[in-house]
Amino acid sequence: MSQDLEQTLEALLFLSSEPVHAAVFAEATGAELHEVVTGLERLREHYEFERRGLVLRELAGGYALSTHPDTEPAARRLLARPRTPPLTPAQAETLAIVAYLQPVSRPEIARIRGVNAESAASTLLEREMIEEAGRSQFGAVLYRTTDLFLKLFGLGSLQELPDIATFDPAPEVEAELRERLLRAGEARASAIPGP
Amino acid sequence: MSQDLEQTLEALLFLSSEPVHAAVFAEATGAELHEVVTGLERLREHYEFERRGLVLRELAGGYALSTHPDTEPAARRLLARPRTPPLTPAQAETLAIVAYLQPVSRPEIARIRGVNAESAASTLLEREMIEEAGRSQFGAVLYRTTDLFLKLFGLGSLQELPDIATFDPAPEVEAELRERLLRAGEARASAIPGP
Amino acid sequence: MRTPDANAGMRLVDLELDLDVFAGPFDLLLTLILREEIDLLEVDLAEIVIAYIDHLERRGELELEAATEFLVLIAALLELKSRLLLPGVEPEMIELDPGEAAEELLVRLLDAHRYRATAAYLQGRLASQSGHRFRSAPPPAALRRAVLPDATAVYDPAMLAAAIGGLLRIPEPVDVRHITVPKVTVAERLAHLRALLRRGGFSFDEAVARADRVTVAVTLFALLELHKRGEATWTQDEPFGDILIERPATVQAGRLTVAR
Repeated sequence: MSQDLEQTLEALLFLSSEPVHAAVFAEATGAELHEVVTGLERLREHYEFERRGLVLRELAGGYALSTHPDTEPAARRLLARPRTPPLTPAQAETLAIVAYLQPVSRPEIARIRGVNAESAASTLLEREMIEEAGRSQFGAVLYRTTDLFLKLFGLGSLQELPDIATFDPAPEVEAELRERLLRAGEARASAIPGP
Repeated sequence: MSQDLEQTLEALLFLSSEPVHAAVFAEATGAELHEVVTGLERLREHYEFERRGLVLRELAGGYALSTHPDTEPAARRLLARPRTPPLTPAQAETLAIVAYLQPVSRPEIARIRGVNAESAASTLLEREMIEEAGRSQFGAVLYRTTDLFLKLFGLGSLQELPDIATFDPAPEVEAELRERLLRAGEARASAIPGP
Repeated sequence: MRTPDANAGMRLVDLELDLDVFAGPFDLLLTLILREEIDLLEVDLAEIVIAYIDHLERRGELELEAATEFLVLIAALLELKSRLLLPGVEPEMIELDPGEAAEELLVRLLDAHRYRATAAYLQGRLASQSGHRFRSAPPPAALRRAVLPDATAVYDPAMLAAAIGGLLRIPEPVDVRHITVPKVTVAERLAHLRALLRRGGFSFDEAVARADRVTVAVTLFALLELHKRGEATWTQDEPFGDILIERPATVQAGRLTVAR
């Protein structure tokens, strides 16, 4: 029975292009949830210990199969394209703000970035990394990240994102910014002018 | 090396939606053709002897992975559940036009709605509420509703579709439903200021 | 990680300005503004932007980090200035002392830095995932076919009749008769207001009695023009109340003293 369950789970994972919840597998297989979770765990170990070309991963709240990164060069030659084009700095910044502040409006993104976020947000929408999430009280469209975002970034949930404090500017950077804001004038006045 | 090749072949098979020739795998992996053939054979045996959920099959066009027949009942339960999220206004309109006018062509649906029906029709096709029903004399694909449509709406037959008189804003007009829908659609299209 | 000299972000100090109210490096101007030694209202921010663009052109390269920082700073200045230009809207913001203004700019800069670092993390994370590919082939059609006996009635047929009813409705023809080409000009309204002023004070409502919305808007524009030229002054006792317009009580060397 348990070999059968593992076999069935492997087939179901193969057929699903999106991450699937363990509960959905339980419903489809008629097995108990805990049996499914155990079966998935044994499948994960099988791929890992037998050095298979596939990896079982927990993404966006569900389970999905992907290829092993070691096989990437051959996959690239076979499919003749990189899997996910990289993000431009503007797109990455916009995505970072949405990921951490969601739901967040476009004007708010622009305020934080100091520049317009129009084109970056459109591209992220088109690539389905972010989506609309209603409107703010002032009528501005709000954005949040999608499950595809979690999938592409290898995240099980948003909780797996590092604490935003991790990215706080180092104390010396903050001190330097403060310095520049308030004392640059004096510093220049006493220093030798010129670039 | 050969474990690596088997691993890579498994990943490439996983990524391919169509059967792939051994020669194509040889090119992508940089291995010799006979090594690839041997690798594929060992992969086939692995799936068979270890009673995995996948099967490697040699078809006319090459090699392809598929799921084991034993897993089919579970796969059906997973994939064949009717998806019945609430219909969007565009989907409801498109479905209503098909239901009352069938068979009806896509351009005709677009004329009546005053806007493109592409995406709504695709969704309805995918959810198997409508299906193709031959072609019009001008070569446009015609649509009709399916048995699943009747089931999902709790209808015994198309004769049980509700009488539109209750929702008809102008019941005194005696004309063919199709003509009147087209006339209203044209009126709507001309009321929208052009670009 | 950053030292006060020799890095890309610091190149902003190279931006030498020659403005009407100030000549010298950009960051000195910033400091003087924040200390209220120079009135932000007197600074033409557009000139600074043009100077910066010239500066970039001379350098022949766009340093992204420096450019972003410049944009953050200039945006913050613009926002401060626009608040100053709208007295009464947010009185507490006008009270912003130099320390607070600097603090606000600092918070902006720190946020910008923080999300730039987060962006770098996400880019790295995406790159590290690029070796993981997912199967995108649709499952075989045979397995997907919905099983009729499993289907239950979930939709209300009335929805279909309602949709058809909506499609049968012929829309009202759009009435465009009320749209007329506005013919009123600022010059005309200026003449009108000046005529009223010659008779003494008047109320804005009186000046635009029975006028259409476009005329009201153009009249307000003309009034702003009169105010700018020092020909008129106004009082408004409460928000949305009537505006009383008068000639300035005294005009001294082109400077305006508001009559109360």
